[in-house]
Amino acid sequence: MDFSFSEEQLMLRDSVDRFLEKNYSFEVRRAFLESRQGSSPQIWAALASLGLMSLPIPAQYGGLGGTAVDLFLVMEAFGRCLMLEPYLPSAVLGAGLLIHGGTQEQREALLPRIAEGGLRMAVALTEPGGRYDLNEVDTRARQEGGEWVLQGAKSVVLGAAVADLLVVPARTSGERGDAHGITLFLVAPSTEGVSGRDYPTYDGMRASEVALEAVRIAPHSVVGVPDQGLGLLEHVADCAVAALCAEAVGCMDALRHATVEYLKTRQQFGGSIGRFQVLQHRAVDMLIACEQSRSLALLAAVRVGGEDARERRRAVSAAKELTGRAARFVGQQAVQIHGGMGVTQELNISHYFRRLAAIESLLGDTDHHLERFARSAGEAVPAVVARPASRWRQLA
Amino acid sequence: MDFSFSEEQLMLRDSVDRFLEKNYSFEVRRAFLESRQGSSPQIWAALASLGLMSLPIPAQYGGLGGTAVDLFLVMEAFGRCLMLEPYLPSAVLGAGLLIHGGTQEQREALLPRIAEGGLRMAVALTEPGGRYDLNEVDTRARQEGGEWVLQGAKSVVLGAAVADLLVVPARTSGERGDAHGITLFLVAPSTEGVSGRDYPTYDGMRASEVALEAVRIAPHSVVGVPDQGLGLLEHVADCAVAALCAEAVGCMDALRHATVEYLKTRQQFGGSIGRFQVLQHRAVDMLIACEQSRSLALLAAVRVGGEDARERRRAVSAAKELTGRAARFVGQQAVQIHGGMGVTQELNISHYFRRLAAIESLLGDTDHHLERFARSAGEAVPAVVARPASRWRQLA
Amino acid sequence: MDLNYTAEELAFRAEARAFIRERLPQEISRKVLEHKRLGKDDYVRWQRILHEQGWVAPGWPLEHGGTGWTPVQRHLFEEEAAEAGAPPVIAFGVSMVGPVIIAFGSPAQQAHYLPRILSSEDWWCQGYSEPGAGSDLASLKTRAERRGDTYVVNGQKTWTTLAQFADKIFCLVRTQSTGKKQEGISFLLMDMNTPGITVRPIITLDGEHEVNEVFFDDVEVPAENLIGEEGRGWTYAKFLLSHERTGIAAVSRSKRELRLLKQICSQERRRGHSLLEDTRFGDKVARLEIDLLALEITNLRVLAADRAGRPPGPEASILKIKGTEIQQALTELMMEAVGPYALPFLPAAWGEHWLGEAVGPAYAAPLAARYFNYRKVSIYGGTNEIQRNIVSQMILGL
Amino acid sequence: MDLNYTAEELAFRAEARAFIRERLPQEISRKVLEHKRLGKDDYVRWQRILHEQGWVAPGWPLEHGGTGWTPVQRHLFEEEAAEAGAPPVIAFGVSMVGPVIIAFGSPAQQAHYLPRILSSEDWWCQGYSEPGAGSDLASLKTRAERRGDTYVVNGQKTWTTLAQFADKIFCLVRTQSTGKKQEGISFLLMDMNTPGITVRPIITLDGEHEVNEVFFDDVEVPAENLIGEEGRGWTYAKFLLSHERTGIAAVSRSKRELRLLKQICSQERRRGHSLLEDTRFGDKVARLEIDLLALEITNLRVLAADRAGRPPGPEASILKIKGTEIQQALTELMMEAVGPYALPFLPAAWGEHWLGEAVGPAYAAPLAARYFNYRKVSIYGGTNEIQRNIVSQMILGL
Repeated sequence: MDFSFSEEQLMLRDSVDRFLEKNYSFEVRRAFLESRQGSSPQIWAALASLGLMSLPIPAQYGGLGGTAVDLFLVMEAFGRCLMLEPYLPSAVLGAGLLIHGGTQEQREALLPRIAEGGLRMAVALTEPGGRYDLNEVDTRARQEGGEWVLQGAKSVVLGAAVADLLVVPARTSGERGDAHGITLFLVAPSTEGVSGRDYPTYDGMRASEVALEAVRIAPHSVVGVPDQGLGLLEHVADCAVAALCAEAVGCMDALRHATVEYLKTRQQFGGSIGRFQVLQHRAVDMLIACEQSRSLALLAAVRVGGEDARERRRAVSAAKELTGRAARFVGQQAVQIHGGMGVTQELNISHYFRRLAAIESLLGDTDHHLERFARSAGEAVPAVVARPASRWRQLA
Repeated sequence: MDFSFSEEQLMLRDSVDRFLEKNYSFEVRRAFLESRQGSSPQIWAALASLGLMSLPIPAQYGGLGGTAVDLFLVMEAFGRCLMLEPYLPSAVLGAGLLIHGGTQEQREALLPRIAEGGLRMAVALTEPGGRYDLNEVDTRARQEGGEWVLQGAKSVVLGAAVADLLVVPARTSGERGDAHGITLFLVAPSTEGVSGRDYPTYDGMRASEVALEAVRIAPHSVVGVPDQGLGLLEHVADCAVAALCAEAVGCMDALRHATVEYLKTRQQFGGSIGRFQVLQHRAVDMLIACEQSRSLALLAAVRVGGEDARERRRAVSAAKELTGRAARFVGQQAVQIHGGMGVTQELNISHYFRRLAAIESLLGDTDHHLERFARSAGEAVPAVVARPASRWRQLA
Repeated sequence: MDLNYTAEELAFRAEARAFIRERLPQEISRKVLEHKRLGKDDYVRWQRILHEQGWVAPGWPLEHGGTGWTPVQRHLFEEEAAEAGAPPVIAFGVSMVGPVIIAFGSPAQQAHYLPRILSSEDWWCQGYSEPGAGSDLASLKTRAERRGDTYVVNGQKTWTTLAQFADKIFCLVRTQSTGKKQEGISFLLMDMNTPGITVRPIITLDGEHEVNEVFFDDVEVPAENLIGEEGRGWTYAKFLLSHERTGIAAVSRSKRELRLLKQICSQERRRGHSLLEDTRFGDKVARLEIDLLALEITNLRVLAADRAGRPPGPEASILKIKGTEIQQALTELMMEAVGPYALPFLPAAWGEHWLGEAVGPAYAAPLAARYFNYRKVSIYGGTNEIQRNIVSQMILGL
Repeated sequence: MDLNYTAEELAFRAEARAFIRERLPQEISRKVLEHKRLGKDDYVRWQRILHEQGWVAPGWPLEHGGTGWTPVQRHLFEEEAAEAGAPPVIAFGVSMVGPVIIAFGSPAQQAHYLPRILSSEDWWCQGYSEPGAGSDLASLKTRAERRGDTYVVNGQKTWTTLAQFADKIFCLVRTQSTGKKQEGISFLLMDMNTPGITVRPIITLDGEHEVNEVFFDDVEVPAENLIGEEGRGWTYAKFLLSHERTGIAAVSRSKRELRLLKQICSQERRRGHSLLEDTRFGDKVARLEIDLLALEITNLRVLAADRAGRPPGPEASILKIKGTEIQQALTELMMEAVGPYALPFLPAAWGEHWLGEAVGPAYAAPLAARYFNYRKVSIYGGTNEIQRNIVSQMILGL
């Protein structure tokens, strides 16, 4: 049992922190936020040269082979500075699917480019009306003349606006809601029949509605085993949830510190408002919420790197559920304690608040993960099926 | 719209308050509490001479024909003084079943005796394993040689230890859980085959387990329409829930006042603890919880006297749900604020706390009524079926 | 004890309902019901319709243009108006400065200002808060110096709601800086066109422009614009804060929003059934509905006591606390209900002239912004912490 | 970062488990697991078994009879002991007065008292709280007047847990009444058999006799029973309060109780399915389980920091707050789970020699009493309000 970070991890954290402190102040970020794209190619490139894009990627594909605990540190730092770059969809979700389910060819072709920052990915996790359930897939893929033809719609796809490559789950058998019958496809946004609508989300990020109209895809674009994509998708989504929880911890910590600072400096009724016991106790409860979240975010990071799928599910959903509650409490109380200042866009308080609200709902809200946790004791876990090396060729 | 009590109601309240203040101090009550029977025949008789037993009973049967709002005032006063007498099972539940479902003969024979205080009743609402559902009736009644034969077991029957007459719901058709097929029977505890086990409950009241072993009952002992007893039972249980909510309001008010008094007088760190803002705000939240409970307890009292069964259900379950939450909060915080003194039996604080805990669970706990409220929009309400005057004779 | 309305009350309700049904423009009610942004025109248009009927200021004495309604009638009117999607009457004129002018203004002030409020000729805003004086209002610093027949005002106000629309502002200003800080405060009326007044927008977390900073730079205000006596402004301000009771619990609006929440839930599906049938979500809605039902009765109890002639009291703080908690919870549940479709953020979509297509269901578009916007309700008009302090002190005697 | 135990730690756990399995008397563990009342004999019997093994005081230095375990080993032992239903080692001797004697006692005091604590020859109790000095401990009034070689003690202590079993008491007494109130306090050991000491039971809300009042009437105490220096008792008391960290979160016990809660839920049926399958109830259990899982990690994080040599700090208050909230929630859910069968109250049923039949399921009998009893955990050892004050001051600097 050891809760300390390694030398390398501490160095990683230091270098990320140093970079962000210097290059990602609230004012700099605001300029990106108000730009058309909502993020910055320069920052993206800089994050890549810091090695963050290659962090989760195995060494053999040009990566650093980092662990989910390394990722915890990066995401926590991103949470503290409210990073706008779509790191999660590309480096965690997209790369993760390739790492855990891609063919040798796919990995060799794509992972090094992701690691260098040259290729961005996005994963279309949800469909209209499907809420947070990964098995609510109604997009259809049928085989036609040696190709796959995709038809359907995907909703609120994070990072799709700037993605060079999408992963699109589609149904190759069964009905909406079935666990079996989901296959994952690599789809370039430029493919004929793919259209999208980009929009900002309330946390300053971007997402897209994606429509697929008779989109023809080559057979080697399948990631993972046909019909058995759900287990892979769920595994990688769990990695992303763990990362989101780490980001939330960073957000909450920053917000909490700002709030304590405000309590010490804001003068009302002839003294700092930090002398009011009700606000003191609330700040204590915010601290406890943060520390409890940090505990489970760490546990989730460790468990997504482990072998036991049931333990992974359990830890990830526990972390997301508790973090969701904590994020709402900490966010709302930080705004409340800051009073009028808390509701303006001028202070970073409301920016943290909105990002925490988004994290609360992304990849399954609090209720969703509460149910998943409650069920985790009894339910069967869809396996991440290891793809036989040549399987997809047979389909061609 | 008028929230004021009438002259008569204020007089009723004054006379009850005066009596209780004089004759039911905490010390006097403690003596009853520690007695074998756990209550007092003298107090019972005195309550009867105050007219409280006859309050809910129509004038034509020797009663005062009071309303549920009158009952609200009585129960609130009982809550304030933690009345130990089993008034609810007899005057509200037992008498209520006869008033709303009894035959002319039953009413004429029994109601005047209840009004005088000479006859006590108890109603066996629940069965082992049935939790709070009134339709979870597994006790069976079959007809045999012009009589009914009852077989089964009833659990936690309030007031049964001192009751002269029980009302026992039994299944005359259908299966456990069915709404149809429940018939209510008047059963004297002395009838052969009836046995019981009396015990104290944690609030200082008494309850009993009742076993029915081939108990033979005369056909005119049916209350209400055979097979259709559930609607009647539910209606009268709703009246009792409204009364319990009023009692809870009395309890909470007394507890709240005691707590504010303690905040003003208890000295710590060189002053009264009432100067601590956290305790001030908690006292405010206790006040709000009390007032919100009072609002719905009043609404429930008005609605149980009305015609609309759906409105009645909705108001009663809303009141019980909110009162349950309030009772737990107010009870726990009163104990917490009193510190060590709150957990002793020497102060009345813990006595209120325990009675509130009991009220929280009696006749359906908070979850039970939350569900019932949530369902009340859609579900059919079992009707209180008016019994044709001569129906039971035909069965003989 | 009779929780039914009297025949007279029911007749009044029918009258109010008929009037609103007939006169409330559908363009306006649709905006309200669909959480679209309202413009100044919308507010003024509805207020003028109310004024034609003589119903714009029910809280005023009859002789100044009030309605003579009982508290229950006022409540019924609010219920009907909220239900139908009428916009609220902007409070600053009718409910705030109006009653102060009626109670403490000179006959000349009354004759000049009151009719202009009733006719919506003047849009008022409120100059109370300052950057250093939020909850601790009495420590305000904006100075008004008497020079002959003129006050010269310097300083800054903030959180001034809808000042961008305002013709007039009523301000608390410091006319004396010695003695107890409450004592040197005066209540001053100003024209927003006076040279030296600058309005700067504050954009709030929902991206909206609702509040402002207002700067005063050697603003010359005629001394006749002083309300009552110099140095007694704190008394008038307290009168104003305690005056407006009806509607503080926002029960009528919350009932409308609860109905909307249920509509949304009935349309949102989760694994093949509606969200309202989902035990987990349905329980949250039911619990909130119960809280609101209780608040509705609590509110009526306070109103009824009002009619019985008891003075308005700190119970208003209880209504504010519980009312805002419920309003905020409603916005939370609505946002949760629509799942991922709460995320898209297109402020244009709830603007006036939006012709585009919503992302996801149309009702989802403004829900996150509303959740964010409603964080203010537990802050403004005295934070809920201040309200609890008031109840603790005034009701519990702690 | 490695959340798995090391091979050494796992080996230690196996050793602890084997020992407990072999030596913990089943009569005792059954009582613990079924929430029956434990007698003095039960505690002493188990402590003597631990003492034979040298494991009764893991927190003590090796030279005084400690185990030399790491914090993680101590945690693992506690897990195993709790899981198996071992009774807790009574804290007053081993965890409270013992460390004070080790740190501040004279060699003679150490030689006399420590072995008697280890062997359970002396049962200690704690004389801290007084009727007028609860959370504000420093305002205590019990006086000890020095007369030659003797202190004469007069006054009263209260909330003295299990004083009815005690052979010895350690007391905070006032030896000087001028100056700062913390400065005149001394730390005194007494024999409970000394003339002038009277113990009066306090019956708590669960009907149990667990705490007492202790009266001192001209009690003559040898001056050699003073710990350290006169007037420095407050320092020793603070040392004592901050010393004991392990176990404060009660994670191990709560994990055991959570398992029991789930067992109860799986047996309680509602409309044909088990309560664990009931969304409404199952959610409450799941939420609590998540909180407990988080606390388990938080607790281990604090332990790990401990091992890293950092001084014990106010994080203990966080563990206490969250730990007690969880313990109380567990008792609430257990009571709720059994429905109407929580009501019967037969204290004899959880006594030692009960041969009667329970009303309802046997596990239901003690649940309400436990719920009542556990209200104390957020009160004693510094109320949760005091704990929040500590965190606010010591960690947040407010």
